[in-house]
Amino acid sequence: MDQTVPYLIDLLAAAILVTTFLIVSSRSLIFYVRLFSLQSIMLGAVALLVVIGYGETHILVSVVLTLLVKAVGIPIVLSRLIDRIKVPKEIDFSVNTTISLLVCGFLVILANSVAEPIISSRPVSTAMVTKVLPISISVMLIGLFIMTSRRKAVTQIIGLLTMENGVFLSGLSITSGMPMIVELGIFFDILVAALILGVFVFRINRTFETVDSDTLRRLRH
Amino acid sequence: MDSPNGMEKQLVTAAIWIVQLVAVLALPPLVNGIIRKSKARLQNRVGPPLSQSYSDLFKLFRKEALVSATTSWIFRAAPYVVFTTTLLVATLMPMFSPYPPLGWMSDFILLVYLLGLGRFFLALSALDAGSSFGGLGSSREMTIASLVEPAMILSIFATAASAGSLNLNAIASSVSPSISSLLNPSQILAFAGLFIVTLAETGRIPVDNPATHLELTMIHEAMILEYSGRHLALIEWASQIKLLIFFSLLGNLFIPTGIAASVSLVDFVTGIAIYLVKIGGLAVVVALVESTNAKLRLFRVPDLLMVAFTLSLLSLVLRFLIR
Amino acid sequence: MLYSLQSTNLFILSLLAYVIGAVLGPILAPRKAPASSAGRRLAGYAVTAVFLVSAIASLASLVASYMVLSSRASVDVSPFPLTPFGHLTFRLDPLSAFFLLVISLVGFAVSIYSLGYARSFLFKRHVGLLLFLHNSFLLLMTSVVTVTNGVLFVVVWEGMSIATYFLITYEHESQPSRRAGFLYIAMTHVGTFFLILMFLTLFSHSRSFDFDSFRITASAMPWGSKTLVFFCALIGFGIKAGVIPLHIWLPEAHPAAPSNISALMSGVMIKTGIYGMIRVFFDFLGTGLPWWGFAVLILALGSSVLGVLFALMEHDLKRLLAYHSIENIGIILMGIAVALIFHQAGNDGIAIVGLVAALFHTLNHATFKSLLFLSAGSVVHSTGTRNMEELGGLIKRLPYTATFFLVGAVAISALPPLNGFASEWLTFQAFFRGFDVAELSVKTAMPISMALLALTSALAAACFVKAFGITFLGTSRSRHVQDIHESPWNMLAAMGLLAAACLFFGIDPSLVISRLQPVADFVLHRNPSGALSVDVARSISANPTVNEAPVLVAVLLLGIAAIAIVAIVVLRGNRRSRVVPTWACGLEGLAPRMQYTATGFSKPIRMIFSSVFRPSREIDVREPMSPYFKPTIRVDLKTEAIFDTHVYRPLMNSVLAALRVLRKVQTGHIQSYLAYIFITLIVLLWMAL
Amino acid sequence: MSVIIFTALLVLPLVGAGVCSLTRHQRMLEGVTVAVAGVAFAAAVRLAFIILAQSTLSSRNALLYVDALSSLVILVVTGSAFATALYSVSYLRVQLRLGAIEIRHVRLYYSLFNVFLFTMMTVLLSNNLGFLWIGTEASTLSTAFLVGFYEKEHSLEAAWKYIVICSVGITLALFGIILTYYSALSIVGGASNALHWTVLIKIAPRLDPGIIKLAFIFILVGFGTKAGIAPFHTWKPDAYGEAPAPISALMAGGLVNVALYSLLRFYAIVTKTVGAAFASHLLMFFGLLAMAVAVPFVLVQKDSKRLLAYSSVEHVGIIIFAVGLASPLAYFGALLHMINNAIAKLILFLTTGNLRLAYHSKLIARISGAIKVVPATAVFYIVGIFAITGWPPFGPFISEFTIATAGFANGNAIPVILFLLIVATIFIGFIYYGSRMVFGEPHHLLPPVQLHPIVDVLIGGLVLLLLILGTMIPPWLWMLVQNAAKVLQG
Repeated sequence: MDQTVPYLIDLLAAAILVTTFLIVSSRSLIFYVRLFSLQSIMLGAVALLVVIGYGETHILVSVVLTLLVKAVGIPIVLSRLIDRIKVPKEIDFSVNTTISLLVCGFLVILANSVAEPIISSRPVSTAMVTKVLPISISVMLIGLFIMTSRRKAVTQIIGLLTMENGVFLSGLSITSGMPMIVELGIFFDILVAALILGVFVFRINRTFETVDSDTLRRLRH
Repeated sequence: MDSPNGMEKQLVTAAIWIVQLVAVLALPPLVNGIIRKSKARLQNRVGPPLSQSYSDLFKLFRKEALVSATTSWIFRAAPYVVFTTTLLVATLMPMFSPYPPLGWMSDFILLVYLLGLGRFFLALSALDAGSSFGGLGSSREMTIASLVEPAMILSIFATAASAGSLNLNAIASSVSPSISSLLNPSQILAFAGLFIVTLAETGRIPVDNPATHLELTMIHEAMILEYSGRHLALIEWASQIKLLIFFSLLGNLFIPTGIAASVSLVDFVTGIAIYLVKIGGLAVVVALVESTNAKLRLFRVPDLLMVAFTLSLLSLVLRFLIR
Repeated sequence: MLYSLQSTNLFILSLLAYVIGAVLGPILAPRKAPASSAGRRLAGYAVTAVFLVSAIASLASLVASYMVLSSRASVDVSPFPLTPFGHLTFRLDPLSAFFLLVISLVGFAVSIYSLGYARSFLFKRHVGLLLFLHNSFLLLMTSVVTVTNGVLFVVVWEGMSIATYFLITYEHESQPSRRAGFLYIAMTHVGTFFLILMFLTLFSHSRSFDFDSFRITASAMPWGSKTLVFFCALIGFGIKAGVIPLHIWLPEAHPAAPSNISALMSGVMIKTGIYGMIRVFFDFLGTGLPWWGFAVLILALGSSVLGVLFALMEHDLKRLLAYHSIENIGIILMGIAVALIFHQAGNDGIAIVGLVAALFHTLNHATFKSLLFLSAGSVVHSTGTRNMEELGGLIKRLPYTATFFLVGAVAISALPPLNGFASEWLTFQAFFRGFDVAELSVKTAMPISMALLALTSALAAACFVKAFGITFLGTSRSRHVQDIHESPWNMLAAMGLLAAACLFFGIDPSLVISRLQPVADFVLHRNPSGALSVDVARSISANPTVNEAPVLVAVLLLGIAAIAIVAIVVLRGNRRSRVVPTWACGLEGLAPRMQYTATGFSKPIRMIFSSVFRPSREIDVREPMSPYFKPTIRVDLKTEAIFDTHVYRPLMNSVLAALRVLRKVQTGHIQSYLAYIFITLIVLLWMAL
Repeated sequence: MSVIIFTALLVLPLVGAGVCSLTRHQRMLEGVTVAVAGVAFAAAVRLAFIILAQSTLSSRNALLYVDALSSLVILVVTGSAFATALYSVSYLRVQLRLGAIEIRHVRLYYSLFNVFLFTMMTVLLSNNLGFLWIGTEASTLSTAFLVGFYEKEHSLEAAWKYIVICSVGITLALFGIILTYYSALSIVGGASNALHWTVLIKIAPRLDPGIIKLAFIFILVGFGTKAGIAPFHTWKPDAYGEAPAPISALMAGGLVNVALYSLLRFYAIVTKTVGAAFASHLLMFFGLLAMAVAVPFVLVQKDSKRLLAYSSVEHVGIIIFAVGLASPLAYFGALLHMINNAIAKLILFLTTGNLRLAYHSKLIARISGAIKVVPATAVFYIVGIFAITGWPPFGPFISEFTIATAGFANGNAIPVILFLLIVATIFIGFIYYGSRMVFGEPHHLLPPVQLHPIVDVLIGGLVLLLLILGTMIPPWLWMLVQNAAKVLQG
């Protein structure tokens, strides 16, 4: 088989990880959204490469959906939202950047160890599995970490979507995606989730006049 | 212990019972007289004649009884209950005969609680008139009684345990009248314990003063303040009998010499004589104690009873645990 | 054969009658007063009818249990075919029959009493509910002592607790009732936790919840399991029985319930704890470790002495009685402790004396305590207050109630010739006999226990002089005592019945003892026909003091009283009495407020045992215009409930403080919630590596 | 027959949702919803009997599959849905009358109610674990607006937390499913049925243990979040507390069991692949943790609905713990408890809803003397408290006792002691607050509340049901639960 495709996939996967790290260290909301968009485009590219390189044609739908929904649709919705709610475009951290990056480094190591048994389980492990799987797990964990360490409601949406990107990447890497109908369902769900989350951010902003989740602390105990 | 069989023995038993009944009715005023006389002598007074207590009782019986308007039937019944229970205990006690008529009934616990029944009613009657003194006396009497009872049970425990029975008759007949048993340290300690109990239970100095007229220090007298006439006579008589009961306990359990060994007339008469000597002696000792001690404050009395309790416990320890 | 058949039928009849009563009650008793007077009268009849049904039920089971006790054979009753726990069988073995007898006797009296008592609630409170709970309570108690399966036992045990809970909170508008209910249900639930644990431990060895299988396997369990079972039973049943220090619910709960129910609770329900202990300690576990008996003995002594001391400090008539229940449970446990100690040591002779003493006192306490509660109920019913300081002189207005209370008071003070004495005497004997044969280590415990028992009963006498004297004697202390009437005949009849029982059991205890001996034999797994040891023979059978003496004592008491009266006549004593006012130290007359109070009465004891009570007082003098004339003086006297202030409250406070800290977990920050997920995931992954 | 049943369960709610979103007619909305839930429930009962007779039922293309386990949960979920649909009628009418909501809210409510039912049915009926995941996520999404129904600050906050936390969880679960798929692919090849439960359970012993272990961790965290196992339960008190009472009830009685169901499916695979110990220890630990976490919040609580939410956390813990005990008896107890807990939770949430209507508050301190204000509700509430805390003669006692017995029988004495201790402690909190609300005098005069008479009948029926389950479980249900337990054993 042509070695270019796996090589490109590896490269893109690494780039996805880099964008994730950039998200972690970023301070501007808009930049956040753009990075996420970039990440999604690269994800779509990975999927496309899988189609080309491995002949998994059913993923083509995913490619289109990823590009449409994640790379274009959701970023647009989020940017609109950010404009509408007129929040300070700075991001509040509850954990500072240095420590965040350290934690993320640790997460990457953990992801590698977690991926280890999965990789070794297959007698002939493809390059894609060996390289991409750890990256996808890292992206997923970092996405979760972003959610726990950022205060703005919008950043949590992006964290969640990053997580999902990670999961999707892992799906691509080890199983070349799910059966198509399942894939469709998952995409639909994610789209709806993003929309609903957006609606809630909007409503929260309207009601509380802020999207800082620190004010969302009336319900305790 | 069992009643003798045969017609003759039953007759003898009946006779003995009658003698004992008469004795416990007749003796107590005398004992009271002896104490009063000895006290007087110890204080360099002439004192009333020995018959004075009899005359007092007789006089009281002749007088009209005053009954408070606030009282109920409890007030009237109490003297009879007190007198009856006390007298019953006295007739069940071992005194001077080997075959006391109802000897098998002279269970120590029963006797203690029979006395308790009398006290219960007396204490109630004191509350019946609605005067503060009655309540005061009643409260103190019941308090002291509750502290006395454990000491009392414990004081005869050692002796009872060696006899293997709580039956006073059995205990009395099991104590061997030898010097070694008399001067046994355990016996002496137990005797001391029971002696203190006796003082407390019969309302003698240093626990109570039977002759006091200072209301605030009274215990027994405060309770019977409202009584007069025959009611008072019965109560006074009963308390004299009670003293005799405790003297008999002290005398017969710890100095068992003198309880007749058989039913023969000689033994019987000797028994009575020795018994009288013992009782007389104890009366003098009590008089001595009363003359040389002051009455304790009410809240010192528990300490004294604690002493009695400890003495009894020590006697038990000496007898059974350290051999 | 015919014999057992009859008792079976009677037992089923009684169960059915309880069920019918429970169902009919809420249906027949209207909540609101019917408009017509005929309707109201009809409602009254309905209530009476339902209580009569419960009375019939109790009577039936009374007879059934008596038959079983006499025939000394166990009877199985299986009225219902199938339940999720398997076959539902009630068994009347001697032990169950005895407790059933106690329950039914009191149940009968209380049902009769309630005929009159509940009428006063009609249309004011939900009498239908009372009828339902009353019948269910009796039914469940009956079941508790007769079921033969661990799960079922827990079910009926919990059912009994629920029924009692709603009875305690029957007058739920009052804050103390609610508090008492909460305390009760919380404590009893903790108890159930231990009971379930106990049954599960037994189950893990026998692989079945049947009592029969426990009986076979439990005695052969390893000591660890046995001790666990013992410990769980002691706590689980101890809470229900009100053993100090597990008693705190009892003095709150018993007074809160309506008085007829207080009588059932105090007289009978706490005995189910005793039943459980006997069942588990002897019937299941067989022999124990030497220290078990001592543990029980220490609890017993503590409960009896502290129980009576706390009772002395109470001015609330029903609370006072409730504390006395704790005391009497202590006395019952003394017998059980003796039985445990000597059964373990292999001396069954003395064990039987102890056990019989415990059982006998159970019966006696049931009769006199319910008598006392019923007569206290009569007092509360007519005066509307439980506070003794507001009562006084009731003997003139409630002569019968007063007399019945007096009977109960004499009985509970263990004075001859009533029944309290008979069983305490037996307990004394058990200790005394125990001393004879015990090893050195046990020896010291016996006389000290005896002394403490003597202390307890003497203090009880003091307490009841106070309770009776302050409540019924003297003059009335408040307006509560103005216009009051004696209770109706049915309430008096119930009290009379119990009073007669007190007298009967006291005068002829041998009758009871001869029927209790087979129970003890059964419990200790002895051959009933086997000869008793010499000690037992001397203590129970052949000892005339308890067999014949009481009758004689009674006769002699009467005889000598006659002698006294005759003597007065013969001595030509003056038989005239003149009615005069009480001497008032020369003042114009005595005011009721000059009388001794309950607080004053107990002062010497409060001072002597101040280390237990830690009394404190605050004196508040208002407007001292001149040092000699003080217009109002207010004295607040407090005694500490030591277990409450030094054990339970600190414990509860520290638990609550800890919980408040733990509650910080729910921060309200979504980030921290996500962090929980994140960290858990990381840790799990880390551990899975 | 199977077509009719699948239609009634799956298609009908979807149709109902469509109809509801189109009409503004109140009676129509109510009628359609109640009818849909009622028919679904009837179908579920019928389904249960079919399953008893022939043990499984699947659609022709094997996308839908029902066995005893799913049939049992379907029964519980549709039953809860039917009860809450009935209750919603009264609840929303009162709120509409009080002006707390408008008709558009009512329409939204009933539409989403139907969607919610549909999503849950998707989870329960699909054979494909991928659809199971989709249904689960969709159920979160459909309930988000129901949780935030009142559009007040509190409800928005609750909904936000609910949706974010559950989405995170479910995303993690997706990774777990992908891992499982990956593991299965290597055995069945590229077949599209590699995610079918029927296939997976068959090949489970041959799956790679390492991967399945990892997958289970993600699944546990994921569906655990959805079910509300500590420490992923944090959304629960907020969501249950702020949602309208019938929705809280349906979530506690239905949704929780759906999430647990998913978890149990994977549990069955894991035990077959890696042996019982791994999953069983995890479940026991998290079960006890969930129970323990509830303790401080039940003992110290101000809000009557949050009290119930924490109780839900506790009971999910109980079920998880019971499954962790890993014996047939324990599985039986766990599944029985699922039913009992659902009914008890319905009773409690619905009565609390009544109390809220009567007192205009869900704060415990504001509610007192309920027995005088709403007698029937108060009685049901206190009975519900005794039932949920494991008192006989109600169902939960039987199931909890079974669980404890199972634990003692297979040597897990210490965990069971902890379990019993926590159950006992929880009761103390419940009765403390319960008696405060039910007994005493009302603080102030309250305007009478007009509840639909059907409400008391409904809740009374539920109480009766719980009583029946506690005294004489119907044999067919017994069999069904037993068969479901067999599914867990694989």
